[in-house]
Amino acid sequence: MDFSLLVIQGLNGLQLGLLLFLVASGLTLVFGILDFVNLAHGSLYMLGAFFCATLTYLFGNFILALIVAVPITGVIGFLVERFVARPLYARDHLDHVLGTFGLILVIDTLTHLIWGPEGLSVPLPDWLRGQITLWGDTVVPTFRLMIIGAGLAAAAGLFWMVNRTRLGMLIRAGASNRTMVSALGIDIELLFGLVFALGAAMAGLAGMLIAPITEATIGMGNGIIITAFVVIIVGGIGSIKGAFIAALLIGLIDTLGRSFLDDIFALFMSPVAAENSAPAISAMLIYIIMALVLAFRPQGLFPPKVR
Amino acid sequence: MSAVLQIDGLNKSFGGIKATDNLNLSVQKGELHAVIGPNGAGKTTMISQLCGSQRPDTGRILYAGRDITTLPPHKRAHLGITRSYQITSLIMEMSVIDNVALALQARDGHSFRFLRPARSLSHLRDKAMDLLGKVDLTAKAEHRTKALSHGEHRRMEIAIALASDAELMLLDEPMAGLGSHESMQMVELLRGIKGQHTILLIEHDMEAVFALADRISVLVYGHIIATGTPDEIRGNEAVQHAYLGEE
Amino acid sequence: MTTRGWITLAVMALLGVLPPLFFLTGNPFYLDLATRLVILAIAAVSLNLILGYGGLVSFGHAAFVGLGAYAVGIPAHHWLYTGWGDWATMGYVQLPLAVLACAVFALLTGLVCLRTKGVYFIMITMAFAQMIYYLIVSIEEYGGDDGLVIDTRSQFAWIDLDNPLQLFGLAYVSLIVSMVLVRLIVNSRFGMVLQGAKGNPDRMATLGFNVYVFRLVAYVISGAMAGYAGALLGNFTTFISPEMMDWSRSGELMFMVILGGASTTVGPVLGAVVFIVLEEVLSHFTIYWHLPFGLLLMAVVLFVRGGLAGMFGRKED
Amino acid sequence: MKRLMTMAATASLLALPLHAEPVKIGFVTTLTTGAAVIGTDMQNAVNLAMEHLGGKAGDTELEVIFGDDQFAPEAGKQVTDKLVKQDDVDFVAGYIWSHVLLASRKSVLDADKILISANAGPSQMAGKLCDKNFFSTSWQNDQTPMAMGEVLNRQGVKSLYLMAPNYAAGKDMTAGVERTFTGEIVGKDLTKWGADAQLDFSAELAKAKASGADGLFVFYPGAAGGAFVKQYQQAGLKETLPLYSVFTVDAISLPKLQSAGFTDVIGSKVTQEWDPSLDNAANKKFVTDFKAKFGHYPSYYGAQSYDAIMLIASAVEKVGGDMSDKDALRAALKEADFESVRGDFTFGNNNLPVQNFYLREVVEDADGVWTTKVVETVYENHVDSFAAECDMK
Repeated sequence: MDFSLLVIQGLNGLQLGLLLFLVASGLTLVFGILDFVNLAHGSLYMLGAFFCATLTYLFGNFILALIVAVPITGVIGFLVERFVARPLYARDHLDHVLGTFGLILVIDTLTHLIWGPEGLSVPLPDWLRGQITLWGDTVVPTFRLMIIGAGLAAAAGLFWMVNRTRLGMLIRAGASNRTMVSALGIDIELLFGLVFALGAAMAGLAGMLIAPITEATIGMGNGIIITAFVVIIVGGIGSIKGAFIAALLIGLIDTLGRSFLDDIFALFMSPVAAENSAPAISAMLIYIIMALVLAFRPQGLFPPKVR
Repeated sequence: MSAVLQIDGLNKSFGGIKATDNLNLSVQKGELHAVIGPNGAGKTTMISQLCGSQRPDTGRILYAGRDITTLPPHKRAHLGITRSYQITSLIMEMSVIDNVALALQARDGHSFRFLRPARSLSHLRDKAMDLLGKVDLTAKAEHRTKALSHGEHRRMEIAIALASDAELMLLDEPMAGLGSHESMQMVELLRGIKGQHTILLIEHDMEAVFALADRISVLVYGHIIATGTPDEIRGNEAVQHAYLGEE
Repeated sequence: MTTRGWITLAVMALLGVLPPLFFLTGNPFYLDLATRLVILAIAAVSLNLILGYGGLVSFGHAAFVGLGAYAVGIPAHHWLYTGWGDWATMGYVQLPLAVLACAVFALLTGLVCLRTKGVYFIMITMAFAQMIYYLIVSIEEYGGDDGLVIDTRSQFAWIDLDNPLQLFGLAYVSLIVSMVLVRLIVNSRFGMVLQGAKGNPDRMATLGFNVYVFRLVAYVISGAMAGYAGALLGNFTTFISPEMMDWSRSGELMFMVILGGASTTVGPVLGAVVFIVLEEVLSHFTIYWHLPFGLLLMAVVLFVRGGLAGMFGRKED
Repeated sequence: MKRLMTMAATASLLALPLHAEPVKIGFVTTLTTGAAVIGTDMQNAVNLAMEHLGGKAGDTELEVIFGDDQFAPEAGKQVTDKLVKQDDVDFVAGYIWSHVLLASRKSVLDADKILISANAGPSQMAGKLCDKNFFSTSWQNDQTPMAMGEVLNRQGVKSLYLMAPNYAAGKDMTAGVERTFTGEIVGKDLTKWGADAQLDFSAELAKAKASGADGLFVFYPGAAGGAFVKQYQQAGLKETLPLYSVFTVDAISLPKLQSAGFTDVIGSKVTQEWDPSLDNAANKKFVTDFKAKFGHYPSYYGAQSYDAIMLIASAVEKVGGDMSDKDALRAALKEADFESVRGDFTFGNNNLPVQNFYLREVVEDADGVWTTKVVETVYENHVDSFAAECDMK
């Protein structure tokens, strides 16, 4: 393996990690503050992609569509909080899992009914279609760099909001102590709704960023949601910092595993067996990591300070 | 007299707040030793460390001469330590008698039995009924625990503590939230079992404490400031200043 | 007898009588449907032991079912292709193998999983299920992603599993045995501790019970039972794919238990009946059947507390 | 008396075709999940075939019952069981996916029904697991990539990187190109497939580029095809790593690629056994009517499904709607006496077609719609490599 390939795979891993972070950040906020397990968070990721695709065709401009679609996804998140999540807050996690499992089926089928089974592709403006040369023959697609840039910007914005603003202060306080926030006389229901909407918007943004690469497809959220759960469990529920570090870690491990594991396996097994087992083993890696983390730190890498 | 429980230099902090601060205490065999102190003095934290659900940062806990500082709760129970909870901590979904029978079952040590119905075991059921009789709950034996009143829950706690037939009973505010009549019932109940077990009683109700206790320790900010007979404590200036004065 | 008791009896009687009738009146497909239903009900009953009575929300139960099925498929595969002896197709070998493999898997994963609590437990059980999923996918020999066709059903001297009626009979009797077994276990001294630990683990610890060990034993029993159900499922479908272990399958099993009523004897069976019948009926009318199905699932969670069995009479067990 | 009975018997024999039950065809394909886009195309083609037949094979009514495999082998097997046992169909046709077909195979054949693949062609079922009741109107998986390997040899490609999904057909496809390609295979990636298939190929594309291969061979059917081609273009690999694909750039992915403006795909070359531009009467009718009815070009999935229905109709007509004599029915099927959209249609010993494979190129048609046209014939009357392993004559 040469250095240039390693750098490119590192960037690919970073891109995947940032997308995972966008999905996981909302999940971990909702989980940490509202103590709500939202399996349907992936459906918001998918809806973001479909909204963005439709709007791109409508406006003829991907960036404009993105800017409009993010708040729309937020509103959908707000509605999901109001009508599905809120009645379930008082219940246990099991009811959350089942209720939102039902919601996944509903949203997936509605998407099928509205947009058809074939999915939507998202055309990119010309300036995003090309490639950028880093050095020599090391080139990366422009759009993937944009994903990295947008992902980093969103992460920075989220960190700024959580650490520097009043809303963020409340969110942090809520993550460690719910009763305290309500004791402060804050409209806790509105705060919860906003947190949910924020999480939905972040997940939607992730869906919008990936759609020009993979298309908006039905069920695209169901694969990423499980990985996002792994991220927040490894990172520690409720911890944005933990989610960020775990997302990058898992993005890199997944990508590097897919890239280099078959070569490594080929060292001690037949090339055919290595080709066949490497993809599955690299898919297994993230679960192995999660099990290891939980075995030694049952509350994740960065557990919230007080619960 | 020998010390059943010996606590040496116990410390426990939560994020900068010292809940237990160099705590030393010794409880003699057979005595009813009460610990009093203002709210937030660290009484419940102390009990949690004694029964093993929390670990001290530093310090030692000796039970019957043996170091139990790092032992898990169920092992301490096997050695003869039991506790009641300040906030009622029963198994609400189960019936009253099932709660007590479980405590008896814990003591008789045959719990990996998979097929024979537990409720048909007369040695457990009869003994449980006896204990419920002691706390005046016979009539409610088959009721679901959830359906009982607060006072009845407190009495169940005592029945369960008795069921484990422990050498050392840690009672965490058994009078909490009781009306005056119920409190009197509880005092009588405790007076009846006093002497049969070593009891470490944590209680707010001063009347009850001074009526029951052989010795009293005063806990302030995680630290014992005085230990003595009820009369000694009544006359202790530091106690009056730090604690009784505030009342 | 309580209302619940009558319902249990009625459900089991209908389940025992109707499917053979369907078969004899020329509707063999409905017997198949019932066989699948009964087998999944066994898995749901086993999940109920830890989820309902033990309060342990396992999100990876489908892994046991899948493993159990592979315990039938793998020996049968070797018998056909790599010349293993006839013993490899014997039911007396395959079924105990399924139970044993799942018990061992439950023991090993339970040791780790049960260290965690709440949602961490939900997720780590799912993680182990996913690991097994990908492990099977990676084994080319057993079909990987494509799955494994089971060419020969388990061989028994006294019963022919190729006969759909006899296969149903075995599944049905197994279901009854598993229900009785779980009922005995939860009412035993062991079961009292398990239920006590669900209600108040701290209290159980101060009473002197090592809650961890009790839960681990329950987890192993439950996994082994699910493995048995898996072995039956393999025999029924004569095909096994990693898809059977997907997390959504675990979710379906959970749904059955909750829909029917957790910590009741008949709940999981009732849940399996409603689930399978609804799936069949709705998918008959429209390919968009997931929509009403999902709405129903949400409605059950939001409005029907205690599941269907909870609607009839007080919880008595 | 005896005469009367004979007369009655004759009368009932004559009456039989008129009152006979309709012949039922179960058609299993993917109608939900993202892959439903393929299933819908097949469903449309089947409905068109039924329309062209007037719902009848000779005097016998035909009835088609569709089943959804949900893109999963287990679900596919279940729906097949239902068609066989409950609906009591006489034929089960369809099957996009090799693993679904392999899982469902036993259910149909054990019941002594006829199984017809309209797409999937796993190697096992062409060879060792061939069956007198199994027919195919598509191909064996290896054949199309073999043709591609041949093309690569002719074009002087020296080294090749392979990518395909990790399932039965993916493995067959890579095996197929390796069978005929004489250059060096410098790398191979099998990616996760199924309902939550891997669709971001960044890591694999980077590896492929770093391998320094002369060309990239891929197989990504359905929605994954469009996603792959886009990322290929975004990565700017057209000059350094030319793309050679099978079952990836087709009538399913082209409309979406066109709407998203991926012009790089124009001129790319693929191999296939059928093309909308094939010059025969049946094909002209099929393509014209399909376009008129559904507004876009049919895919080969549709063409093969159309052929499957036409094949069934020809056999049903030959046996006069009598499904009880299986030997006669099988013989009638084997004759394949129908107007195929591929022109002449003959079966080999393993009941798979012996047919031509063409090199086709992506072009813009007169209306500005992206489609394909035949460039050359790579194989004539090609017999698949597993036919020899089949015991049937």
